[in-house]
Amino acid sequence: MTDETVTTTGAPGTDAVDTDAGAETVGAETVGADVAGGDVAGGEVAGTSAADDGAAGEDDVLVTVEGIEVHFPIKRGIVLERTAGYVYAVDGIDLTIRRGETYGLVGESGCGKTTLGRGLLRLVEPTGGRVVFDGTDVSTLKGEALRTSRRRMQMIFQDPLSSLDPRQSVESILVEGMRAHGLDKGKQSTRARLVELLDSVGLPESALHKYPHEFSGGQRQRIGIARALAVEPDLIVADEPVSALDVSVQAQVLNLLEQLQQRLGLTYLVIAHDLAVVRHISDRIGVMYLGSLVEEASSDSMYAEPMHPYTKALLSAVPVPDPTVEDDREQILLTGDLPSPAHPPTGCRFHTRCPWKQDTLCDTDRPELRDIGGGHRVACHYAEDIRAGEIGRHEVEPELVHPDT
Amino acid sequence: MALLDVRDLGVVFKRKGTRPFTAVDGVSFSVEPGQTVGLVGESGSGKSVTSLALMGLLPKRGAEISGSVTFEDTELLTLSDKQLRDRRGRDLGMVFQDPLSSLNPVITIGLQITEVLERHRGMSRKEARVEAAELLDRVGLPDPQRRLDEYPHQHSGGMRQRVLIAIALACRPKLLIADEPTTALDVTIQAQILSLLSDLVSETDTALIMITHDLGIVAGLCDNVNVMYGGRIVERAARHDLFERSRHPYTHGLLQSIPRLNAPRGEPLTPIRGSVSDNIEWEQGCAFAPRCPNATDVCWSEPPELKADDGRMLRCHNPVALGDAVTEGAL
Amino acid sequence: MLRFTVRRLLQAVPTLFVLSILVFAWLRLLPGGPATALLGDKATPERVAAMNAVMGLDDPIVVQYFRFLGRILTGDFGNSLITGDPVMEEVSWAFPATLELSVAAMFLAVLFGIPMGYIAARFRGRFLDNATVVTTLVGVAVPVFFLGFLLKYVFTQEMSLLPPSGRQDVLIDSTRVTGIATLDGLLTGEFDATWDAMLHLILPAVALASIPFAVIVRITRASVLDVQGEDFVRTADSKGLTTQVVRKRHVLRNALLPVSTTIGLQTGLLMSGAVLTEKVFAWGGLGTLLEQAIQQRDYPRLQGLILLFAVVFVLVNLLVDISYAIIDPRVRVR
Amino acid sequence: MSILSTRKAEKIDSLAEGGTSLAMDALRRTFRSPVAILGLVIVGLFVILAIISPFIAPKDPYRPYPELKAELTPSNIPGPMPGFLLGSDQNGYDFFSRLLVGAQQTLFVGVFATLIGVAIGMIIGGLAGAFGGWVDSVLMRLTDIMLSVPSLLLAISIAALLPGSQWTVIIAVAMIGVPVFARLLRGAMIAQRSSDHVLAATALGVKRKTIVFRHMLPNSIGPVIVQATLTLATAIIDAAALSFLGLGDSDWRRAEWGLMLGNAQELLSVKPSLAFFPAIAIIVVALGFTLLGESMRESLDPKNRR
Amino acid sequence: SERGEDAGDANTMVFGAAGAPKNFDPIFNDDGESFRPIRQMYETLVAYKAGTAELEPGLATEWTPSDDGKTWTFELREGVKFHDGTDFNAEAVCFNFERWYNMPSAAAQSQMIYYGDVFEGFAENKGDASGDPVYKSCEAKDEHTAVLNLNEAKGAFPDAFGLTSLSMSSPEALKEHSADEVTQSGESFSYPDYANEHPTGTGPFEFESYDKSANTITLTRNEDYWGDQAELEKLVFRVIPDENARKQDMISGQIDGYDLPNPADYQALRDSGAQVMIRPTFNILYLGINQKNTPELEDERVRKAIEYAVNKEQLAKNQLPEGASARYQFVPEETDGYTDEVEKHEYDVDEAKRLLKEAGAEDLTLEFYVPTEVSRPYMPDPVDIAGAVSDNLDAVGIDVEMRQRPWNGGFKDDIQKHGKHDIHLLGWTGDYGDAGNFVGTFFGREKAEFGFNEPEVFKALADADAKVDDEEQKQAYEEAAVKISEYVPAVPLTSSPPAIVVGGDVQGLVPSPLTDERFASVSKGQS
Ligand SMILES: Nc1ncnc2c1ncn2[C@@H]1O[C@H](COP(=O)(O)OP(=O)(O)OP(=O)(O)O)[C@@H](O)[C@H]1O
Ligand SMILES: Nc1ncnc2c1ncn2[C@@H]1O[C@H](COP(=O)(O)OP(=O)(O)OP(=O)(O)O)[C@@H](O)[C@H]1O
Ligand SMILES: [Mg+2]
Ligand SMILES: [Mg+2]
Repeated sequence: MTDETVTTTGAPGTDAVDTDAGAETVGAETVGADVAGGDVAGGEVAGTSAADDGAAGEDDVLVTVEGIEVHFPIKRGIVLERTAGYVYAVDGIDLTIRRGETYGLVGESGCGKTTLGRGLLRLVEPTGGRVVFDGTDVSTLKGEALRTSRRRMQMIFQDPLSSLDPRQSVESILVEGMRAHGLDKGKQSTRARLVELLDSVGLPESALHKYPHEFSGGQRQRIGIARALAVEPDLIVADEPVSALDVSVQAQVLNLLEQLQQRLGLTYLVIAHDLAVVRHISDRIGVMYLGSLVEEASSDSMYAEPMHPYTKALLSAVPVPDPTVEDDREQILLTGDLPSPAHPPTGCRFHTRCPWKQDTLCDTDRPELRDIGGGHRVACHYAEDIRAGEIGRHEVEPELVHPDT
Repeated sequence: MALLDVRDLGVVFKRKGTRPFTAVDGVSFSVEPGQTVGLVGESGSGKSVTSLALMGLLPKRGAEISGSVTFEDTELLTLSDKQLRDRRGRDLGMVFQDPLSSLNPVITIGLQITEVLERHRGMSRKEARVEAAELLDRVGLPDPQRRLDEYPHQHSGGMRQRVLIAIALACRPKLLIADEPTTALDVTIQAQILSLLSDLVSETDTALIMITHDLGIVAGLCDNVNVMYGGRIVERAARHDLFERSRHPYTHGLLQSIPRLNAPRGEPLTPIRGSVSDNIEWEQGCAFAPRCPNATDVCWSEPPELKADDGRMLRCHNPVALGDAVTEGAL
Repeated sequence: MLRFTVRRLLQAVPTLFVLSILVFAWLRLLPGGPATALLGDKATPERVAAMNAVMGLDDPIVVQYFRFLGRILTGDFGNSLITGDPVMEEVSWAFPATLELSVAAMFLAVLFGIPMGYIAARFRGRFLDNATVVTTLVGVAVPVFFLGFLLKYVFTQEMSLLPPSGRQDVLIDSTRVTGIATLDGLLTGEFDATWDAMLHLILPAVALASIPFAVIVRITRASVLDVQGEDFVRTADSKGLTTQVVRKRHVLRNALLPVSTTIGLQTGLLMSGAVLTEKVFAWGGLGTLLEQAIQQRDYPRLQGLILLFAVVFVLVNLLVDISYAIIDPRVRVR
Repeated sequence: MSILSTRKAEKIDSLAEGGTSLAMDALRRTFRSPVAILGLVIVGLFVILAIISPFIAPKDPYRPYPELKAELTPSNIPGPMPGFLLGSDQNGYDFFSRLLVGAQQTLFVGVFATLIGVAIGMIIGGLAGAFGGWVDSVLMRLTDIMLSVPSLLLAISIAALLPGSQWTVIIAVAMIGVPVFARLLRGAMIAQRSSDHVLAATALGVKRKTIVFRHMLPNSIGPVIVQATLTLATAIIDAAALSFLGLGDSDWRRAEWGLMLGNAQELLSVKPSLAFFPAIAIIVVALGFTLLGESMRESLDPKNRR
Repeated sequence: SERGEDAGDANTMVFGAAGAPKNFDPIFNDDGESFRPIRQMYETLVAYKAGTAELEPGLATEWTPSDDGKTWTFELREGVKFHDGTDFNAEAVCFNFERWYNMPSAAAQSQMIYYGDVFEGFAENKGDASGDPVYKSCEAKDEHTAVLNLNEAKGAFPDAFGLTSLSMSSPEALKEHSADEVTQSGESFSYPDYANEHPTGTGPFEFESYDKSANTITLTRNEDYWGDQAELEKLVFRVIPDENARKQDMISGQIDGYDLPNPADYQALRDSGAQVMIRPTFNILYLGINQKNTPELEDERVRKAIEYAVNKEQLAKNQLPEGASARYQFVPEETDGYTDEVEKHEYDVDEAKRLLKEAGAEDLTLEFYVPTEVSRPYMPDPVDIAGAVSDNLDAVGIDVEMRQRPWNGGFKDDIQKHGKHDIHLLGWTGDYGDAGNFVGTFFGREKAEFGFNEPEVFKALADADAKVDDEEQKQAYEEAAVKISEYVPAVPLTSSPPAIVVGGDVQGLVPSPLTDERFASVSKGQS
């Protein structure tokens, strides 16, 4: 079937092919070609999706994040603890999520995806920036106001087992959130609601009196989803919702998430390191590198034409279960590891590993995330030059990164 | 003549107070020199146990191994522990899944490499150090001389995996078994490691058994792929055959349920229903039957055999018809 | 490494500092305050007042504390009420005895504990293993002093094999060098004295070793089992290393890490045990001093001893930490 | 499809059976091991004995009997005689009855010493774990210091402050446990605090108090219970040690094994059983608690799940 | 090293001591553990005949009082030398008396318990000392005649001249080692070199060393002793604080003897071949009554009831060593002043109850102070004894609340200084054969311990003490004893013979009622 997709590559892809053909590497070209294949299908969906690239959705913004920062202090000390430095887990991110869309967040391990998600929900205290949720500035809320505001923003966790209290039955897990927000009114109605919830995530009513360890991974994740749904949220932050699941089960949960979105009009922020997963469910994708967003675009646009060198490398690194694709794939291999977020490189965070790194700007100035057309935003000084093929790839000496903290 | 020939390999775990558990059952496959063979399957399907059985690394007590494993005319399963140790690390190398825990945290990386060289290649400590530095260089570790005196915790996951690969390849083994060598790593690092592995293997003509649950990796790397389910091989084919025309409903289901970077967006995935825990035992029928969209009564009562079918091996009563898509909703 | 040591040493300082405050406060917590404690209940109000003046107890508490701190920093813990000797002097007589006993006990515990734990782990689940586990559990359940009685009963009363108490035969004319009887004999060439001291040492050391021994066996066993299942041991096996190398270099070295911490923690138990053991065997070390101090409510001595024990304990744990850092490279960076 | 449907039904039935919590599960696992059963039997018998001993003791354990006193001299303590199963103790009391009733007093000391230790330790650890920050720092420094004094010394220094009574022993022994429990609970709570399910509850907007009491505490209590079981064993032994050092209970009449053992030291050559029986009782009971605690610990260890 | 002769060696004796000596200056000591080595090194003017409380010549061959009892003339033994080689003579005797009388510091005076007891005051009373001095002056009439002048006569003399505390020290050594420099810091005392390292007497043994790390005191034979030389070359006292350890060391032959074995161990010791030597009885255990705190106790009937309630015979048998006996008066049988005329309140529960009822004291609750951490010749195990007494009192309806106090950690002070108690357990071992040493000490004046003021009793005792004539004195003490038995200021309980144990091969040790054993006569057979 993949063969067919490739052969029916439509016109919209040609742009990409053209641009990349200009680049020095053939690798990028091939990727571009494949992406183009996907783009057609993407286009088909685009019509039904709430988040077209057009400006129509702009006024219907649900969440606005402005310059959010989460710096974890590194405590050292002999007598009294003192702060010896910071882990710049999230370091100044702007982003908007529109009502009803799915925003995907990808990046390598440790780049701050989880922290961003939690900072957004104020599950960790951001050290800077603002989060505006549906018109209210969540960052200033305190105490009870903050607590009640949580009803509208929920979270799904990566590890379905550890995110469920092993000592609580499914019933009390589900009721807890409702009770916290005064949603459990009367035994009957609560019960009905519980059954409805379970049904909507595809679990039998008998599950109510069981405990989390009695379920399989996929079922546990469903419980986690039901818990989030119980308080009727608008936004759900899903932190790696499927990466702990078996491949065969992962699809069930992804489908479920999509169904629920359609039925309930939910807005998702989906965090994942698996690009394919993110691409599959997201309308828009943000790529993170070392605490900042390096690129943001609609799912299709990102795939069709990755602009940031890091995104390019990332996309080219994903293995595809298709021998034909794999056989002709040319990868952009990055050297070295992700630098430590406690000592992020100066300038562009990616310059230490960037095959397009230039002698000026890259190691001195931190690039802004800027729109280079069609809502495609990228944080690279030379994005246009790279696209235009004016800058070529070169070898990078790997730098060894010592993991700390 | 195959380099490695596995015939009817079976592993049963027996522990007091628990029922015997068959982790691997009648697994047969062979590996030619220079060939890359894939072993894929979900978690718990018996991939690691198979590889450990080949290496003779399963616990002596509690694991019963049956069948035969012939490596260059030697039956590995009946070798004494000492004989086996002579071959491991020399003829057979292995790279494990978790680079974080697979290196001894309290001794230097140098020693962990040189100890193999000393053992199998009879080098002196000095020679071994020189060689070790060279090996590190080959696996792409910058400044290898300095690394020798460093400890594993001073390195990132990707770097450690390189060290492990260096160790496995130190004696130029004829066969390398890589058990999910990249699962713990990020995509960009994974790509580095995979390309390193395939380069090294092709340079030295080493045969490689690649164990993974990621069909994408297999698709890019292996000549031959074995798909495992519940401890048995359910389908084996050359990789193009397998990916383009999967016959087993399980393989088929897997391929259908994986989101793909290059697939049209918005199309719902087609998951396999249920989960691995829904298996029945192979003795009772087809282990996959409870999750199989094609299952019929015979699947619930009669264990299917692994049979040659159209240039591949298949263990299924009701294989997916060619060109026929399996369609059924989730759960 | 040096930095780690210095840092770790500095970390011990606040602990000891606060401890000194507590010990200072402790004497002040005594009913009637320290003067009464020193004077006994017999103190008439006038005498208490006089005493308070002498001791400077009328000064602000902070001043008092720092004076106290100043004194203990110069090793002045006051005089024992029982003997009238400076507590520090008493301690300097008795300390070598306790040191000898504790070191001997720890030596025995380690010497037998680690191999036994290792063997139990190797034969996990078999009879030998189970027997070891049960033995060690019983070992922990037997009060040290009762074990002492039993040992004495069997080996001195019934079998007359070993001397029942004391550190050395009275009539052995030995020269005191370090105060550690077994060592002094070796230093001066008085080997008969060493031999005699060793005979005296056996029973108390065995009694005292019982609990650390049991704990070490169990920790070693658990730790070896843990390490045996570690991935890097599998890696070592997959390299085709010989069994000996795998066991020594990979299993044991890692398995001993938690054991070394345990040894540090056990010194606390050891000191507690020493108090009891010394009483049973009339050993004449710090434990004996302590016991007398308790019975006769010799508060200056008690105060000095408690502080001393705590300091030793803190120092031993410091040593353990440092040695840990030597074996385990991961600790050093932190 | 007949087979298929019955299989499915079976499967669902088996799933519906559930409703066992993790604790129950751990408990079940615990009592699969013979060691645990032995421990449980010992502890069970001991507790039962402790409860019923005052009623089944054949004689008043707190009164001298002329029959016993008739033959009693310092170098001859009457052995078994009709009506007095184990004869006399050094005061002309019925040794057997005292031994029986000793179970109660011993359990009393052990249980209260442990409970007080647990209670104080849990308050300290709970506060530290729930609040973190400087509260945590201060409290943990405190426990560091308590831990830096060898346990018996700690008990001694406390016992030396208080007048000799049973509560002195109990409190002194309890203090040994305080830092241990505090650290244990704090460690578990801190692990819980950053755990996903607590985070999930926070995200749900559950109140902080509810989170602490419903999620963090219950999930942290397991190791505390195990440690408490083990502490009971050591508490009994430590109490005996205090008695041995003369810091114990000053109620000479009280039938408590540690006290009885401490008082029988000088009588070893006259009537060794006066020391041996209490000693063995202590050892067996301590062993029982240790066996129980150790096997509980083992089955709570996630490594041994399944 | 020269491997020392082990304990089997015939020339050395190792004796187990229960505690460390305070120091070795006789005048500053009052406890048995210190006295034991002192007695081997020092001698007194008057000595007690081995095995009795009778007098015999010591350093003085004769001692004669003046008629008014205020002047004592001592004829001194000739040819006696101190261990430092200086001569013992009248000068030396007077030097000692003058030293005591003029003791300079409060600290030193407070440690001269026996001196204070006998001579009552100092040239200049410091600190706690308050009495008028009995001592007046001392003159060395000639080389070998010393004359002691007193301010008043005392019945305690001449027996008291034999007190170990009043042993003769070498004036030279005293001067050289600044013997009087006793200092006090807090409640602890520091003693000068003389007391710690240079005790210098005339006795058959000389001080060699006190090894504090090994806890041994070593004495060697005085080769220049005036009398029969000691058999032993070396005498070692080894401190073994633990009772059980002492016993086991004895049984296993590590030591050749120890004092005050636990009665419970007699049999085991004998079985091991050791000799358990029972001393003549010369002590009294009593149940003290403090009339101050509880009004009921001021009632004679109640005190009598208490005595009736206690089954002394049973107590002696159950809790005290063999040879112990019930007592109904405070003066021992062997001592002048003992009489059968006393009122005997023998065990009688009904009578006790009747008296209590009569006195309206049926709901009596008494705080019973009991010492712990101590074992005395008259009470090997105070708590057990107190237990038995409590049981007895319980039986007549008196509620007893036992308060245990460590002997050194408050008991003596609570009783003797503060009188916190209602009843208490205590006893007395005679220092010399004089009734006044028993009864006078207890009831001669108002004391916190008993909390009563009964002039009649005080006067009877004072009169008796003042009698110079032996026969008159005896009579007077007998009368006093009867008065006391009627008044019941305290309940005499038992007397028990303390024992001393030595190895089977030890000969020549004569157990003394005053625990005044001299090791000079001891020898060890080859065994
Ligand atoms: N509570 C914390 N205290 C200190 N550092 C933290 C904390 N939480 C996260 N970090 C650090 O912040 C950085 C970003 O972590 P984060 O978990 O957000 O990454 P991630 O992108 O979600 O990674 P992964 O894919 O592994 O989940 C990491 O270096 C991490 O070590
Ligand atoms: N030592 C053992 N004792 C008992 N059962 C075991 C043992 N090792 C593995 N198993 C079981 O054998 C089955 C197969 O395990 P195996 O490790 O081979 O799976 P896998 O395919 O490698 O999975 P993964 O992708 O998770 O590594 C599993 O169900 C596992 O629980
Ligand atoms: Mg994350
Ligand atoms: Mg595996």
